[in-house]
Amino acid sequence: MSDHTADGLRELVATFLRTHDPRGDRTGFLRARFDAGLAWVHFPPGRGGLGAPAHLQAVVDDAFAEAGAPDNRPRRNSIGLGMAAPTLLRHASEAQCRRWLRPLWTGEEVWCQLFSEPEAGSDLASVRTRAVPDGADWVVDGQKVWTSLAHLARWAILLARTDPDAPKHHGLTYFVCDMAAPGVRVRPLRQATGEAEFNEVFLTGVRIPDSHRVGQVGHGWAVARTTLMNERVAIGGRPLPREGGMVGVLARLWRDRPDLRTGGLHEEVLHAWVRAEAARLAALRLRQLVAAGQPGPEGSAVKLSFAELSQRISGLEVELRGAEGLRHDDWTMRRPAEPDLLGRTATYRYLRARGNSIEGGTSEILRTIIAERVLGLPAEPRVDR
Amino acid sequence: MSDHTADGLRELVATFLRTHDPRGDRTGFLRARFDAGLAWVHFPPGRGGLGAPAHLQAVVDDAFAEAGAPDNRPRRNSIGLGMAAPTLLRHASEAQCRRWLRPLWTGEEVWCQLFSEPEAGSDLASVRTRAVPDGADWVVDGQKVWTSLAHLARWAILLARTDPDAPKHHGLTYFVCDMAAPGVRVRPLRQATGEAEFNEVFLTGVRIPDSHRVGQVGHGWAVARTTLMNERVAIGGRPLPREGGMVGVLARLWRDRPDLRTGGLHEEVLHAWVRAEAARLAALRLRQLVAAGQPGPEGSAVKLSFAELSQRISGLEVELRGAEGLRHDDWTMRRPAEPDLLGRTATYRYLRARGNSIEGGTSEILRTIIAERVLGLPAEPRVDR
Amino acid sequence: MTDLLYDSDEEALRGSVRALLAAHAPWQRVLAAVDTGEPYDAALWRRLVDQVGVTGLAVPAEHGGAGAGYREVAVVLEELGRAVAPVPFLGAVVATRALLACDGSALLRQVAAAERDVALAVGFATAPDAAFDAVTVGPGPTLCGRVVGVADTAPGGLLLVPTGDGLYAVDAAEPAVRTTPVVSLDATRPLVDIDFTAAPARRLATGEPAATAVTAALTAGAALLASEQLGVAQWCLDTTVAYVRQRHQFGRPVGSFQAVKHRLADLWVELTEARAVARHAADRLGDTGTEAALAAALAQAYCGPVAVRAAEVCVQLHGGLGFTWEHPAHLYLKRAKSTAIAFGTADRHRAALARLVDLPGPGTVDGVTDRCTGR
Amino acid sequence: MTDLLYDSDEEALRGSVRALLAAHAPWQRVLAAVDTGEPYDAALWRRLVDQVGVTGLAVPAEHGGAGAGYREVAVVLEELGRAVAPVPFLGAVVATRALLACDGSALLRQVAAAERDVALAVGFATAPDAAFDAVTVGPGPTLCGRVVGVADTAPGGLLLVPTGDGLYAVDAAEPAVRTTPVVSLDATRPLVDIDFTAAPARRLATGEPAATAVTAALTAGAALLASEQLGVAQWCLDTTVAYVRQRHQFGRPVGSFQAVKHRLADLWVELTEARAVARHAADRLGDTGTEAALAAALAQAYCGPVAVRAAEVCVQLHGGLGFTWEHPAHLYLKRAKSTAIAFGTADRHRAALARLVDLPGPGTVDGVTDRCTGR
Repeated sequence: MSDHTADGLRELVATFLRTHDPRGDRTGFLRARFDAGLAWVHFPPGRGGLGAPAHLQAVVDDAFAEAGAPDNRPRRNSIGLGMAAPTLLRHASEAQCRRWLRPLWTGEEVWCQLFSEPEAGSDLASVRTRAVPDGADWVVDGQKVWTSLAHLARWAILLARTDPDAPKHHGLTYFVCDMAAPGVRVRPLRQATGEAEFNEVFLTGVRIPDSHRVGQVGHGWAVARTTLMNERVAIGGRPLPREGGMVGVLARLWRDRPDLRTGGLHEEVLHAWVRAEAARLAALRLRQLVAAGQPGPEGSAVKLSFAELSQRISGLEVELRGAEGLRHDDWTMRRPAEPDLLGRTATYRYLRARGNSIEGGTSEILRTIIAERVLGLPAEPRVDR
Repeated sequence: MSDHTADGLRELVATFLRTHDPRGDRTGFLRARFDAGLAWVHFPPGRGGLGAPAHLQAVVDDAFAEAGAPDNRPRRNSIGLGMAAPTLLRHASEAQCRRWLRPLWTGEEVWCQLFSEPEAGSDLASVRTRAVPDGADWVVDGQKVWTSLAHLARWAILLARTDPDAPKHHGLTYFVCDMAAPGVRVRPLRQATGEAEFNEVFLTGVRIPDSHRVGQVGHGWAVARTTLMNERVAIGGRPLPREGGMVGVLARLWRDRPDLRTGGLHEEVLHAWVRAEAARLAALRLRQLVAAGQPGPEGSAVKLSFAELSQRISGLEVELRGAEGLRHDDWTMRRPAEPDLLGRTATYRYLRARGNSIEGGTSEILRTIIAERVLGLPAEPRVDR
Repeated sequence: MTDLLYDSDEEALRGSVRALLAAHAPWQRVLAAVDTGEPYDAALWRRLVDQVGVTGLAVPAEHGGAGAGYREVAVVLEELGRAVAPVPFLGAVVATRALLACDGSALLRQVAAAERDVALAVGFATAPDAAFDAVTVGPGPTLCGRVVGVADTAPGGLLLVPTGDGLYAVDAAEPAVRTTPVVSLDATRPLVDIDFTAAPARRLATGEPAATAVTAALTAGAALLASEQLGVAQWCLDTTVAYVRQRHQFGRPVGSFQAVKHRLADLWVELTEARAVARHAADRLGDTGTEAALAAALAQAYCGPVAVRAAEVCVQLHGGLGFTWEHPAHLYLKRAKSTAIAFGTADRHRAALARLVDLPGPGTVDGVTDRCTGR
Repeated sequence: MTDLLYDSDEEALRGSVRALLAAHAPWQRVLAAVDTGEPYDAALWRRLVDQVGVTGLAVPAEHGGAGAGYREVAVVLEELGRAVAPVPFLGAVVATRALLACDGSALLRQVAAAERDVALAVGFATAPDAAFDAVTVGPGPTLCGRVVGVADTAPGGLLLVPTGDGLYAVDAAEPAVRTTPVVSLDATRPLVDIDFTAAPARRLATGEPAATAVTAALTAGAALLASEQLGVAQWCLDTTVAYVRQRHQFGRPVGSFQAVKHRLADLWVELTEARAVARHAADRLGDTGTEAALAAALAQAYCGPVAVRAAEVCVQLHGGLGFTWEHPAHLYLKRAKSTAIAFGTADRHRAALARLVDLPGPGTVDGVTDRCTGR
């Protein structure tokens, strides 16, 4: 199919742009782009895509960006785009996809994720939130935590226990929860940085129609694995240029401030630079593998290294700043949609980076996954099944 | 008891020296010193000691050294003095102690240890060497490994399985094996350094009289724990002065060879120096605790740090030497009684140091012991009892 | 020989400080104070002064102190670190050390009796080998200049101000002294910037004696801070051990997972060494000569990073909980990271050690070329 | 953009080299050769030359080579590292790179066809930015001097000798060339010291072109060595994983213990990055300008330490077995540690990076004082 080449796609975008003004109504433009299959080209036709290879998305995005077209503010709806959408695509019904995918992609409806619970932690399958059938509805009670975007979200993907007597991985069901429904209470969760990116969500007698169930009853863990797999894949953004991430902040500071330099910190800066550049090349190689249709497990390595590097580099920056490193900008509680890693002080970066090895799968869990799934090492003796 | 003060002991030594010529017959002198209770003063009277506090041993050793008296060549019989003797003292019969302790201490009889087996590794309690009763004897068959001094030793402490049907920690018995007995074959075990400090020992139908059994049948693990505990206690030698160990070799090289210095290696040398000095002070604090009658678990920390530091420092020395670090002295097989850590090349130190985190309990086993016995963390689920 | 243990008096002192802090400075109270913007706990400070006499501990009896010593001060700091207690004790000890070195007898008596708070007006990040040119001396004498990031100042307290030509005492209440609060990384230890605009001052010492007094004070700060860091690290280890023993995941206590156990075992080893290093530094402060400087540099080269690692492990092994504002782990993380800069970063102290133990850096970049020719 | 993957030709090349090494250079044979004191395997080298054509891989077709490139050379080196194969390939590649840069056309053809072995007569530890003054040029020209620790020389081979004023070719068989074997840490890569006593030489280049040729050769060595290191590290990881899967302790596979799993996971992450770095370095060797130098410096700053760690982990997780002479782990440990020095240690390459990416060190020791005054 000729559409499935870079040139074919560029041509499709050009055709689309001839009949749709990129400077006109934002929502209308995005809806039309979705309907034309130019939203996520690897999705099937009718669901915002063309069934094209995923790596060609960049071609389409570039062409739209060149034309000055509006984007769908992807960072404001990262859970929806990165995790909910691929899960819906794989497990939801036709009607569900029709209802949810378009406003999700256009950004009209923001999504959040109700998986984590205070007691569950890394052991996600041990969720205690209950969903009990009641007529055509389910009634949900429980508490979720670490929910980013909950205060902005219209919908949530929700994992709840529907059979408390089944083995822990088999009693779960996957739902889409209306965040505007009665009984949903969102409370900001303040973190070490002083701000509250995340929320606690209390669910009290929340009614979810059975039509909002995704996948079969009791198959929630399988559906959730699709979500989690997508969480762990390093997606989004372009390949970073050299010094593109936090190491760039450090390198520029080093260049701009000869007064801060010492021989000892010089070595640490160089070590950090080397590790960051190695991690960047590994991420680039991962992209090349994906683009060549040979996706490998290197995404786990990328996430592990990112967490370690962001922590090490920000910690080093605080020390390099010396007296300035003792000063913070502001402890008052804020409600950012996403962390402002490059805009605030080094101390903010340092504190926020501590979360990188916890959120989206702790570094410990990632190492175990690598050891078992990549290296084929045997699982530990399990006592919980 | 007035003997049990430093002054009292100095007086005892002085009295002893008036009737025993320190320049005379070496063996005779050492035997007499043993009989006078001045061998290991914390052993009971009649077994080479006086029942005095252990930390006063240094006073006695100093006094003999000042007088130019011969020592018992402790490094040549480290297993006997450090591990066999305390075990015999605690678990052996009166007759056994009478037979073995004096020639052990005087160095007339060297001892070795037959615990490790190729299959057992860190899991010492899983030894397979069998001892089967036959009249007043036991007949022993099996293979032991990592036996230092086996080629020089007259006696061995031996752990063997006497009940293959009992749970693994309960089927073991502890013996003293005559290394000159028929059926004992010693084969050098060459190691990465090219030399053979250790041996494999093959036991084929070796007869051990029941009178050489230490402790009850089936209680071998409890007896062996005394041996292992003593292995892990950092004994011997005087407190190190600053730069007393391998770090001193590195520091002197750095001072003597300005041509080798780089900024990067400077930082690594300083890091190593700091860590070595911290470890030295921790070892010193451990001694002070022991001397104050408050022995703590810090010995495990000392062994862990020693292994890590000796590896790191020797590795750094090889790099610092650069082109010289590519050169070794000799790969021919030697049979040293102990490693020559300070006399040979940096490459030798580097290779030999790899063994420090394996021999006498791997660093992994030590960390687990610290976590469970010092920090009180729960054991892992066990599948082998 | 250096004595690295705690004697019974020291253990008794630890007991009373710990009891006082447990009763009056639980972490919930410390955290609440952070949110009010009034981080220092004046009532707690008063109790420590009145009931334990902390300000006089290292002041000789002839100057009205308890004549104990820095080993005891270090024990108090271990406990204050363990509680991230918001009191200006460390600053008081440092300033008092400067007074001791330059014969401020009358002032000393006031300070020992805690009639006046006192602080050394230098940035908290200042290392013992720093130079001082931020404040200049005018006629009067009066002082002009700006010192930023000063810890442990009190509104009506006394400021000891090092300048290029001497050490001066200034009353912080003077109108010519303006104090501006800083948003500090460690909110339990507030910092201020201080502007002197022709502030009337009293000269305490000049030339070499002044420089010696300031160096001695900062050396004491670096040496003793190690005990605070040890206390911080010990709390982090203890709290994490307790948490992973009771927290279950995958049907097991988290503390039964080997990777968790080994990480905590490694941390315990580091703490074992940090304790020896910190005790050594406190013990050597009585010495003259380079031994005190060497022990202090070692202490900050070693103990600062240990405290930071301990706090980072504490946050990590508490999972999401350790990242919340409601859990005290972040207070310890911020305290640890701040102290890693206070009195000079570890790399700076390693550089000091290089001078003290004769391990010089490469002379020139070209000096290293030879080794690569294989000659 | 840099291509970090392996194409199908490269995978095919890997397959044939691996098969050849599996058949003719199992580790038992390598270890046995070490004990004979004849470490290089001439028969194996002949097979690689004849069957795979390794010496011509990076030589353009017009000079009689295969005209492949350094990406292919890197793949061969991965496999040679994986087998700790005792053949002088790396040295040949490096010397050939020097010939390519200074128009040694006739020599190139001989070398590409493997009619002559060739080596660059510099110490194996020599970094790309080194200076050369060990050998001086006399009339004739003739060479005098001593070069120590040279790798990959062959008895009848050609030596390319950098001197202060140019690059010279000398026949190693000349009586005025004396070659003394060295006991090398890595016995699978013998080193020699070479004395030139008025050895007749042929000038290949002088001045800037000579310096450029030698730098290009050493840069290629540093860049390509990373692939050998990657191969060493990969063997260590694979072998250790296989071992801990089958070795049981405490009734469980050792590989089921979490601390073991996490250590190997970390090592796998490092290898994932080392592979990208090594591919990048091989890919950039075609560039002119600083990109090749930068990629080579990065490669040695990163991959050398990874290989050493991999070998150290391999020894450790094999327990006592990994420490014995009879197990091949020590061959890899010695290879890894030696390569961490070859073409310059990691710290030296970090210093090179500092220049290449503009991250200069502190100008003077005093230049850093200011930060500690808090200003």
